[in-house]
Amino acid sequence: MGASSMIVLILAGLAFAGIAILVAKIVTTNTTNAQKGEPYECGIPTNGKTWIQLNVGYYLFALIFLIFDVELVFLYPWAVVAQKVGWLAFIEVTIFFAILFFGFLYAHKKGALKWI
Amino acid sequence: MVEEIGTTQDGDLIINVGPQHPATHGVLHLVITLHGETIKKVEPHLGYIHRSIEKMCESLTYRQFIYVTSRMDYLSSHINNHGCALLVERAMQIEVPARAQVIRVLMDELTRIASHELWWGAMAMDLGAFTPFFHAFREREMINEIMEDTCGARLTMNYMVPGGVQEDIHPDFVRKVKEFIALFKRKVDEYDEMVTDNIIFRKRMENVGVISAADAISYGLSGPSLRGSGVSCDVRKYYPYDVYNQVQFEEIIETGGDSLARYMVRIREMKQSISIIEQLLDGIPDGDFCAKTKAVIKLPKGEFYQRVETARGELGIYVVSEGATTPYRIKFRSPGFSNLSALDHMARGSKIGDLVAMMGTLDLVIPDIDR
Amino acid sequence: MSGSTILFYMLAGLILGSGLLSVTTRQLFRAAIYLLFSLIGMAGMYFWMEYDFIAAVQIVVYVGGITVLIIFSIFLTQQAGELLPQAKFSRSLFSALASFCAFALVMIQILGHTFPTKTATTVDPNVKNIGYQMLGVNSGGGYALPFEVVSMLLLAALVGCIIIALNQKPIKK
Amino acid sequence: MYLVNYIKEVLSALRSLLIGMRRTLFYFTHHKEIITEQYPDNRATLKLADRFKGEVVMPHNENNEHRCTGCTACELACPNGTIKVITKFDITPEGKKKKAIDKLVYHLELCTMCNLCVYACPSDAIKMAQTFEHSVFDRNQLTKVLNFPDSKIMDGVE
Amino acid sequence: MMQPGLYQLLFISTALFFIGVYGFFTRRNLITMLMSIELLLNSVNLNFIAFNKYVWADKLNGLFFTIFVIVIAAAEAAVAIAIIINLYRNYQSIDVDKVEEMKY
Amino acid sequence: MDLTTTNKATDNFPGQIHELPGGGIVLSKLDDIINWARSNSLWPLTFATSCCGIEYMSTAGAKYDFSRFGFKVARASPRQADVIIIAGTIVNKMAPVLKRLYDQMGDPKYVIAMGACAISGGPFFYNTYSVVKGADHIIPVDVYVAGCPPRPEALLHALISLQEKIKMGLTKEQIKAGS
Amino acid sequence: MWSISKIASLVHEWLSNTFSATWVTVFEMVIAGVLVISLFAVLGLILVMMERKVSAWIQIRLGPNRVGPKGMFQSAADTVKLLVKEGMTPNGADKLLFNVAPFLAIVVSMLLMAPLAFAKDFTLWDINIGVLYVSAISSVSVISILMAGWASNNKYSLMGAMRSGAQIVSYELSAGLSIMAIVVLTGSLNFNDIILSQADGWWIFKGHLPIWIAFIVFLIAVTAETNRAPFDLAEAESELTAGFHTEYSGMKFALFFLAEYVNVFIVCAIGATLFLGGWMPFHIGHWDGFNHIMDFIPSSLWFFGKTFFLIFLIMWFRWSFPRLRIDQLLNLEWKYLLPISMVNILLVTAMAILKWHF
Amino acid sequence: MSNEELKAKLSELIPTATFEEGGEWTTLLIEPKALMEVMPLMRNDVAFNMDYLFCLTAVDWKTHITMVYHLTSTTYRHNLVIKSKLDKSKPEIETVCLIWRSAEFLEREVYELFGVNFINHPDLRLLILPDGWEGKNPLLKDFDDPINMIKL
Ligand code: SF4
Ligand code: SF4
Ligand code: SF4
Repeated sequence: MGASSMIVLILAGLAFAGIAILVAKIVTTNTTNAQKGEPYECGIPTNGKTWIQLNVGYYLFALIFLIFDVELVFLYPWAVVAQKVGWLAFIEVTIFFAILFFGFLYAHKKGALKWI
Repeated sequence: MVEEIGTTQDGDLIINVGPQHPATHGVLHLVITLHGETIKKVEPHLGYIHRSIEKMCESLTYRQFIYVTSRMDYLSSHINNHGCALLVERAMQIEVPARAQVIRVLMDELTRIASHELWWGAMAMDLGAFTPFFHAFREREMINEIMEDTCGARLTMNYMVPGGVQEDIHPDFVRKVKEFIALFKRKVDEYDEMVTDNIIFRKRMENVGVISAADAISYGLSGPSLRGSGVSCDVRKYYPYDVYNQVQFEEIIETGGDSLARYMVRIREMKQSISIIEQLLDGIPDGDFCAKTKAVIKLPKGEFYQRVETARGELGIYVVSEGATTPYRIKFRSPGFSNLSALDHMARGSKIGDLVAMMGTLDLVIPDIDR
Repeated sequence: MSGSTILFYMLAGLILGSGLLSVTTRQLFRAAIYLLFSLIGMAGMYFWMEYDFIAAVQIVVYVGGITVLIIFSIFLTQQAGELLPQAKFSRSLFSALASFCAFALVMIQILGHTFPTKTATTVDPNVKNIGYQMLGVNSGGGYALPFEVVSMLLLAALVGCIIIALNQKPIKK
Repeated sequence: MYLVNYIKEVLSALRSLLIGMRRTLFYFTHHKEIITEQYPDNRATLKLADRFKGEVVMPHNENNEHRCTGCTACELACPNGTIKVITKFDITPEGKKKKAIDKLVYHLELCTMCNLCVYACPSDAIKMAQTFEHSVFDRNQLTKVLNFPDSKIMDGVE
Repeated sequence: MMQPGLYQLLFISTALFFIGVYGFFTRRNLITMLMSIELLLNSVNLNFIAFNKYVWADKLNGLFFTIFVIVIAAAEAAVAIAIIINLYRNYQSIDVDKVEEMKY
Repeated sequence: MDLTTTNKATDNFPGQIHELPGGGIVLSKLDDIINWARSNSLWPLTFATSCCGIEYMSTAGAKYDFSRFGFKVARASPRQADVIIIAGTIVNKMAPVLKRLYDQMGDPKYVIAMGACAISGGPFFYNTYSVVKGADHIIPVDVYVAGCPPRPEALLHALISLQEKIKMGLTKEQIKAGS
Repeated sequence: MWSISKIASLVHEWLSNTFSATWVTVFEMVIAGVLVISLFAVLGLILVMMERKVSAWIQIRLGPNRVGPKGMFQSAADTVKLLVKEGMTPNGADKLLFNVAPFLAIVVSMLLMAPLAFAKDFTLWDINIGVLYVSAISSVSVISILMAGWASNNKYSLMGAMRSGAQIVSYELSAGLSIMAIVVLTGSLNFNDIILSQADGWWIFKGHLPIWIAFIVFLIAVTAETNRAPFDLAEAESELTAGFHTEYSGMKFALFFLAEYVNVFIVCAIGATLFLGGWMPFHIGHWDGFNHIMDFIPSSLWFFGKTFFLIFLIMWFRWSFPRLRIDQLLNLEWKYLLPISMVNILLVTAMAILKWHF
Repeated sequence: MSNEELKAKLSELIPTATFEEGGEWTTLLIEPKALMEVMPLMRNDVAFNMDYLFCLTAVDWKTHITMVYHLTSTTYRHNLVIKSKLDKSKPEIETVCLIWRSAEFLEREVYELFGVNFINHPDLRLLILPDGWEGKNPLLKDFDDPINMIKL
């Protein structure tokens, strides 16, 4: 079916979720009360901001992932032809990994991979 | 948009855990200050199950107040009852028949196994493994059945009375306990396979919630939690009651002081309990199961303190009597209360996931803490 | 009008619409989400052009990487729940006018220009060809060296980011 | 050396995981180990322990007679006021007034099944029953009168 | 409606470019400015691909340039966000105006 | 359903499986389907305050296994829970929390008061200063199950009674009124 | 022999004979859409039921057995229940994003269905870059979780979302690398090519140790990526109540739930395709007789059989292990899986170049 | 050390010490003011080494409140009870939570249940009772709560 299947799938997904939620909206009865809409925090009123300032640690993970991910993308075309190209490909990827690995080691040494 | 209370200056987050939270085993409310996911401070808020038992006992007679204690630390209800009964007996100088003494100790140890069993399952569940919980209930149900035969209840027994026990043991008791022991010995190895040796589990327990021996003593820890820090403190050894001085058992001590040590203490304690039961089971002496007591019990004027080793540690019952039928003041020194107070000390600097492991290995029973 | 044309205009609408929303909404987090949709639309456009590989790369890097990074940084800078301040009306008017004029200018230029039409030979932009080109197998030079250089660049970025982000010393006023 | 340790670590970790998985697989495949009792289906065969404390009942014989003298010992023994003995005065055949129970009110919703009342009762008038299906939609239904309507005290019970 | 082709693509990319420019001018928040830059880069990418497809289809150079742009966009975003975070931690704000004030 | 029919071991005891002639389930109206679904998919909230909570766990445990009825494993978030089993004492400090939890549950929601404490304060009815004398002072309770603690079968019985109650059908208005 | 592809082509023929070309496309699209939706729903039902039964048996209990014959209708009851349960939106939430998030989750898992080869010659979209497509699309799912977590205005949700954000992005790397091991061997990103390359044996048998390593890494990584225990940190009950969907209820919650299960199915299908030969029957080298017998089992059965085997494996993990702690989880990825799979890629490349595999 | 030895040693160290008879353990009565002299001694003296405070409570005697400290030593296993009478109208005593950490929570409990004020306590807040608890401290003998408390 080709690329149009993507559209079909997107539409199907939307329709599926949409219909389900719509039906739910129609069928359900609900009551309201003052506390219903408040955030749930183990039955205690929440204290303070919910949209908290998080820690740098989270960002570092995303960052390292981004770098690795970009490099990973390069690998796909390489992987497809690696077997045909032979040892040249092997050498290329070794260099590539060496560079990556250096970055990884650096991040590790700096403690960027520690979750806080 | 929202007020600034919850966040402190440097971006710390204050989060409520409990009172309705799966990890708190009841209704403990912890207010945790987090930095990222690292715990900076844990502040327990109690009282969500404070049932004013101490006040209530002031108006209950010495026969009646025992039943309330099974609702305190309901997982070792026999042992609580035992402590109360012992206190009354000591004060009144009642001689307990040998048979009753043995039965009591047997029941105590069975309760201890059942309690540790539940703790094991619940703790594994807190760590995210659901299966052990169900497996733990298999053995626990067997104990419950045995209990039910004899005491008529599964959890809150009210079986021990001043002077002995309420009823004689069920004729099937010995047979069933033997069956249970045979099964349990096989199954306890499975526990190791499923949980103890599991690498994930180990990693989550090792060096988590470390408390040194000195700190543990200072915080008043007791029971397995204190023994996990390498301090010998078993009431059954140092202040033996009933027939505990006639049986051979080893006091389990681990020196790690971390969650794993506390875990291992409990696992090994179960095996010790089995050995105590085995020693006593075949030689239950004949005789009365309850001494004759007066219908109305009046404790002499004075103060009495009785300690027993529950599954969670040292339970102290402190009674001030004015010579009436009801206690003038009664205080339960509950093991959980002191154990909980060490939580903050243990938790600082570790992750939320560790907090769960710590609470698990401290084996908190909240009604016991709040009373 | 064929399906593919409809698709094209839908994608164009998605790209431009969510791009516009992204720069005008006053909620920071939503801006990121609109940006995300714009980027997804862009990937869709690449798919439409049958540059599958680039489309996938677009999603992997932009959606899976950069947007996540941006979202994390939004969380990090505690801005998420607050509305952004409204830009001064004069400024936004001025910027809008300026951008529009420039846009018109460029468009006139483009429309006035005729580009050379398709060359006879076409290289299918599939992964195999990309791979060969990248390793420089068929076509002389190839892009092997540039890719190594780029990976060095990324490494440098990584190191730099870690240094900057982990620098805890506050600068005195 | 570091590398060897690294590999060893990984392998031992995998091994411990596999052991755990073997255990769970054992239970997955051995349905004999399943211990579930299907409660509502096994109602016919379900036999609880004979000492099980389900609720306090007052047995009556076929003549609708019970053994309760109305001495209120149970009421006094009960730690939480579950039992209320409401007495009345019967006229015995000899014309003497005699204390007897009018109603023995029992609050199942308060009862803690502690057995103290049963032990306190001098004439064995009450005992524990093995019933357990106490669920109701209305809390008032849990307050029960233990003596049957028009029941009498058994002869010979003092 | 017009058959989509090079000109339509160029229209989109130009429009997107100037949306980005508009955002860059009006926003004073560093993160939104960064997002505007991402839009700019994207429009450039679209141009590369469009030209590659419609004009120089015998080579993949446009494609490779796009890849490079994406990579560099990633690196740029990473570094920019690192700087933003650092700024935020020092000044408790990522508003350009405020940060500028505080520098002195 | 009144007490007598529940407690008598009649043939059509609520929870038992009835083999219909066709082997299927005969349902007529939409409401029946909805009530059938609701009653067979009651997800409890993990809410246990004290001793009764242990029996509640036993009921979830392997021997009694209330997931047979579709009660599933408990949900930790009240948003996704259907039934709140008040297992244990409710004290004054806990009361607002319980109310809040109940309020935050999505409709329809049901409440089971398990054990003497939840019904009336039970053992802590007299002479205590901190115990709520019955959870129904705080939130409406659908089913009461007596015992201290009720044994797992009793809780199962309560759940089955609740299923029956749901199957009898609550109109939308009744749900609104919070019955 | 009836196979899915045959039916599909028959339907296509019939439609082409009856209607004009445009309508054929439209009808086919509608049919495909309906099919996918029903597959989606059925998969959800089956997987939930399977999960419950597996967990029950491992936990020495019976599991649902009273709703319908042998408890078959349990998950149907759950679905209807969830459908008629109130789906609320908390007050402080960002209403738009709160409601969009489940849609996004569903659409992502829908899209992931496209390149799967359910049977011989039956793929919705035989995309050339199948493998890359999958890893690209699946990286969008993290956005829906972040969105849900952020929009809920709840601390637990936000923390859960952040956790799973970090977790999913991390594990994407090693999942990608382990997939790449197969790509190196087959030289194609297309799923059908990969399957055809296993006509003389599945990679797991042909590929020696490196493929085994890749397989294990893949399993661990996808378990983590789908947020399943032991990596279910995002919804760790004992820590964060219900994680990022704490505030979700009713159908919106159900959609997340469904998406999670369908994602499990999809990753297992991909695993089955890459390592176990997808719909390719069990073939051994040149034993043509044996291979021929194996061909009699329909290809879709092979596919679903393998996929469900992997799903069982993942469920088995879930009910066997405790959960990792968040920092251990990330350590596992960055200190173990990533280096191992990087080295593994080198091994595989060397092996491929030396033609050591069968 | 046995009870007698303890007693002898104690009277040697604290000449003003008075003892209460009748209990099973040595019971030392001290003035609230003297608490901070005696307690560190008990904890740190090598002969006593009372490092484990296992129970801390109070008793309301209507006329006065008595603080009761139960101490034991994990090395010698001897027990000691220390009592101190507090004024009912203004119960106040020095905290011991810097000596035994377990006292922190126990004292908070006594504070809310008996209203004893612990001087220098780092964090004297309500622990068990609901926030904003009004009225009397519940474990006092004259506590009365007609709303919540139903007398049998
Ligand atoms: S069993 Fe206990 S609580 Fe129940 S009525 Fe008898 S004495 Fe009272
Ligand atoms: S039941 Fe027994 S104790 Fe109670 S009033 Fe009757 S005779 Fe007396
Ligand atoms: S009813 Fe009994 S068992 Fe249940 S919580 Fe109350 S005291 Fe505990």
